[in-house]
Amino acid sequence: MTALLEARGLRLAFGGVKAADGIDLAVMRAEFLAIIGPNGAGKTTFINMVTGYLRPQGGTITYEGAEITGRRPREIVRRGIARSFQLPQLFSEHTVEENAALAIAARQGIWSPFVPLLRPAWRDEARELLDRFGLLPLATRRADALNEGTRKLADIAMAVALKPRLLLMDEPTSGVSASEKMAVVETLARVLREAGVTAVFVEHDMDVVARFADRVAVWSQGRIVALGPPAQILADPVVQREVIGIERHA
Amino acid sequence: MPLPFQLTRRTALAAGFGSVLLPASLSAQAPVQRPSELKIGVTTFLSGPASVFGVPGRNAAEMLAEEINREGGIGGVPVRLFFVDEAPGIDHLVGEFRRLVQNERVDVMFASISSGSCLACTPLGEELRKVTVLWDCGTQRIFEERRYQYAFRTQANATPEILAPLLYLMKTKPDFRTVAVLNQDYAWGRDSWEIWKTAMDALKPGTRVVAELFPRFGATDFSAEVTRLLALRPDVILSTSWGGELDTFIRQAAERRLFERSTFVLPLAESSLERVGRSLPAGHIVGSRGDHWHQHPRPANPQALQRFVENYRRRADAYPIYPTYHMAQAFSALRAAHAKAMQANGGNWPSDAQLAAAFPGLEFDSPTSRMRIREDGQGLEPQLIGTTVHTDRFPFAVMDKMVIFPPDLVTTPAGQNSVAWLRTLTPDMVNRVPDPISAAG
Amino acid sequence: MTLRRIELLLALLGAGALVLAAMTTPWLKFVLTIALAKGIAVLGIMLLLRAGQVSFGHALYVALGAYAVAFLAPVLPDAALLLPAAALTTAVVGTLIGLFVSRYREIFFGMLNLALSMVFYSMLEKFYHYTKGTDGIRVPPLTVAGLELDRVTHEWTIFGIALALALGFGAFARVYLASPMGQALTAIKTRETRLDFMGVSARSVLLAAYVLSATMAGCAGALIAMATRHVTPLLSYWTASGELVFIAILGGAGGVLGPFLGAVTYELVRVYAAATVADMWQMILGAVLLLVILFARGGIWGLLALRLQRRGAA
Amino acid sequence: MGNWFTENGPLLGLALLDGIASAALIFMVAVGLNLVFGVLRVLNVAHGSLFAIGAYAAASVGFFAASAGLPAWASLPALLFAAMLVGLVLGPLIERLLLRRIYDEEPVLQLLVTFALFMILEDAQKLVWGVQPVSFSTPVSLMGTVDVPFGTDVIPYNTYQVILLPAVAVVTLVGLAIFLRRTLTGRVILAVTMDREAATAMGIDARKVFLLTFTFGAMLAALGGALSTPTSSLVPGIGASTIVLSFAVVATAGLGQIEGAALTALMIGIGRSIAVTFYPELEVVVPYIIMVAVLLVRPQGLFGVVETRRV
Repeated sequence: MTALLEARGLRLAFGGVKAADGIDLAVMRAEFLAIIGPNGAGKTTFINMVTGYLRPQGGTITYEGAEITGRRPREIVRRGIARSFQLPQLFSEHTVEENAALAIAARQGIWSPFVPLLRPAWRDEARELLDRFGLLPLATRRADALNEGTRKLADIAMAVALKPRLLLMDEPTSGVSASEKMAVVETLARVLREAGVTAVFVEHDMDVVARFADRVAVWSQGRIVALGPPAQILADPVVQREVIGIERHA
Repeated sequence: MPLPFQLTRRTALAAGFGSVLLPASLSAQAPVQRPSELKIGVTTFLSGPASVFGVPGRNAAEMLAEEINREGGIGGVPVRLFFVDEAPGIDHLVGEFRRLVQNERVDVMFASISSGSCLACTPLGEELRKVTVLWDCGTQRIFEERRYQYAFRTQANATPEILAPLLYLMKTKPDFRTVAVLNQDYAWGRDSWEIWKTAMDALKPGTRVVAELFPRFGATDFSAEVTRLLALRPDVILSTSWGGELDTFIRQAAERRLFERSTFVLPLAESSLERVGRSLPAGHIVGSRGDHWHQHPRPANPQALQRFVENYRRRADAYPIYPTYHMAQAFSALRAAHAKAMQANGGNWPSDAQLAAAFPGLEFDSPTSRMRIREDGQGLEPQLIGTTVHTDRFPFAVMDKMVIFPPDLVTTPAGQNSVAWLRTLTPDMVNRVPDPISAAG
Repeated sequence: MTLRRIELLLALLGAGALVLAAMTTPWLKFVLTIALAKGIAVLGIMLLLRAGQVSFGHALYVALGAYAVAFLAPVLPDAALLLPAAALTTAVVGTLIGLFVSRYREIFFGMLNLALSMVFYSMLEKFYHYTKGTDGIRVPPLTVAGLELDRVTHEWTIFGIALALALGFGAFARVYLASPMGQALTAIKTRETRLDFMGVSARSVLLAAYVLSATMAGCAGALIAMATRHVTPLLSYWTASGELVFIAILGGAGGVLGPFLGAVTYELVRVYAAATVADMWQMILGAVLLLVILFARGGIWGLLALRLQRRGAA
Repeated sequence: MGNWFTENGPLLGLALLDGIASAALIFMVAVGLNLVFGVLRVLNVAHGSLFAIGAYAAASVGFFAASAGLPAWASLPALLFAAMLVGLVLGPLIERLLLRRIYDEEPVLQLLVTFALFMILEDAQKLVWGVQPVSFSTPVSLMGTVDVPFGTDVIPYNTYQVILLPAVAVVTLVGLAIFLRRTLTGRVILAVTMDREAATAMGIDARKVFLLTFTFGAMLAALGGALSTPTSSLVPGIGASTIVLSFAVVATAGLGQIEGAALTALMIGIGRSIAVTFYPELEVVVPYIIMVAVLLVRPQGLFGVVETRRV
């Protein structure tokens, strides 16, 4: 296995707060890597730096052998890195299938002023995608009429529609009800494995982490304090006390 | 309150849609019969800064129409007025012009204060074959660039209105060497400066222009300009500004004693005299865009002028200013032309073409003198210029040492371009300027 | 019948009604030509409104189109050549300015457009020797595709061109709005960051719409110049831009018919207001706008569509 | 270059003086607009109407005071009284009857509501005060002139313009800064400016803050008008030209920034008077050139804060 994404010595501070204090991390092709850690540890900052939303003050990010440090989000997406959001970022005045179709259009080429967005090919693809996420019944519903859990799924579906090789997800299961959570992640994992997508996800639910992650990285105060297979990391007493303990209470 | 408003609006709309449905061709080319009323469309400024002139113009029009109707109308037919606001722009104005001509079927149009409006309306009136009386706009371009059969101007134009003050200055204060100008930055401000500069270069070569200031049209503060003029100390300051801007400029200049350093030439200040009161000091040159002044020293018919002034004061609570006289001239010319056309038509009601044919060479009375319309449609109007003086009779500066310039001295001859004509002037022209008349008691 | 079909039917019916009104009442023909022209400009405004951006300076392009006609008419005295020339001029200028303003949003977008249109307005007055300042420029009589026309035929021809362009631009705008480029405009309004993270340049999407809107405004200006035959700087004053936004809201930004419904209503209300109380037309227009915003937010088209949908449901 | 300065230094000095005087007025109008925009997020076109009505009202109150036999110095408090009156009457009226209904609407609708109001007030003002220019210059005459040396010459300046107006502007700026940062009400206003959602979540009654701010903004607009009355004649259309300039100031300054408004007003005022002195042709476009230049370098305005979109 080779590294798909490699971060070296990433540094970023907001005022006096160190959100990234020398992050070194290699993400392997086709693995599912979970990021855990207390709030404010810099998990989302890492995703923001990789996807170009924030520019690191030091260090480098290499993707598929090319350096992408500090490039703009648009450029990074075009290289095959997509992301989903902690707070779903949907086009609220569009229907769910239009949201998906816009993502497909973004991938296929948006510059066609004469053919409708919901042309048969894209509509079919959008519906097939929504079907895989169990969203087909809601396809013609406006995005702002959905509940939080479905918004979250639609948000991820849009990222998947971009057909990335690397997908970064910020708390994909927050907001999804406890009873549905496992089923949702199950579906998601299947879709990603089928497509051979590498995934990095920030997660607070340790059961989800234990079940789906190939590796777990533990974040604390802008640093990676532990990295390894879930069985080993989740059993570590320090991690249990410092990270998971706080998590449970929070 | 809301109820009558809604009612009038609804009836107006109903009337409008009625006219939409009514086939327009019904009354199109019927033989000319005496109508039940003579309709006059008047375009004037009813909003925006130029309503300073537009509203007095409308007031005068309403007053004159009432007087005419009390006296039995024009040709025995009462007149009715339709007003159009020039402020919204040319597309609205041209649309309203068409509506009045084609829908309301007005008999004659009195067009425009703004020169831009006149330049747009005149060719349209020609196309629609409707007599268009240019009642107030100043641009000399109209009759110099094209000939019209249906358009006539019942007053002078920019060339005599600017040339006369210059000649007056040369006659009364001939020793000036430097001149500065402060004009509003729009067509009139630029045009009038071009006329002055061209004439000055011909009549008094070697005069130095030390500053050309064209503040934004609608400016409310001239402090920086006043500072500049105070520092430059020009012998003469010309400003063809008007309305609120002229008032502001006069006050700011007065507060900062600019009037003590330079002689002002203000060709339009007659319209501001009453408002600025004694802010305007004595000894500066004032014009009135024509032969108008409520204390005119030699009116052709003193009773008529006094009646006009008093009636207007009763109505508007202010002395009449030049647009009101211009409106009176338009009405007077229309009456005279109508009478002439009826006479030529054997006492029958004239057609549009017959009415138009009556205007060239027409003579009519203005509130102060007898005027003539030249063959090219241009009105020949004397120009009255004076020097300010403070008296006990009025709480504002009035004119003294008035010179009434005969129109043939200061008007561009027919068929000639003003700028080209001005270049041919010679310094001895000033010798032909009539002697000043002192204000009566 | 779907709403989209009804829209098409209404467009054709409306066009027919306009022709009928122009036939029966000669002066209305002119007013309706102006209304159609403004409707075309407002259609462009509506594209930008879809992206949540309000241009308070599109009168710049109306005036630019009009002055392009006025300046080129002496050397190119044919409407069939002047119209494309005006469209091209405004498209080029729209691209240059668009490259700059498409970086900005909301008040900054609105105010930069306003500022640029005011700079243009000042230039029209400053370069007095070329533009004749506020006096404006007279447009000489034009031929149409080589034919010399008398006044009435000329008026009909300009009216016809305006109507054809209105229908053409309207149809185009409908297709455009349904396309990915058009749908991405709404996406700019609701969630611009997401577009960025999908690899789409929101700036380019907006720029495309901006250039289109500038071109439409330019065509509108050319039509106004040909109809009024006299152009003045007032065309580019900020209140003229405000008027376009006013019409957009009056008509309703929901469908492509909105701008034309709004423009015809606006012009007629203004004419009747001016005929009833010549010096109070502003107050009446203001009151109408206020009532529309407070009680009929979707504008005239919104009201109409709602009624049609109810009838469809019943 | 050095030569140019020795030659034109005195002129430049005069231009600065004029620039500061006109900046004071620009600031007074723009700061109210900016404050209202910062808090309500409504770009109030009718601010120009409030300016005009304040100006006319000041003239009316001034004339009334004079006819009531009050001494000339009473014309100064009369200006202030007129502005307060206009702000206190029209401000709450407009906020309660109109703006309150549209806070949740799209910005373009909010803007157009104020545009409609502007159109209505423009005609209403004509109904009340007519179209003939109105002027009331007692305060200027009262305060006389100060002579500023210029080479061997002296240039008289109006005390009112070069001393009183800048003083009022500075007092307003400092007073506002203290009010916003040191008092509870001021901090609440500031909190709403910076983050409306967070502020309302903290239990701040946004509606009350809106009413207060708008009334205050209306008073500032009217005060700007009232202060301009003594130096200029009032005619229809003064509101329209004022509002365009104020918009340029707001966009250049950065939303809700009072110090930004002050700095922008200074740049525009001085820029214009320098233009009048040396390049009169440029005077009209100075505010727009400044705005475009500032926004090229700082897209959020001079003092604008980059709004980070949370993702």
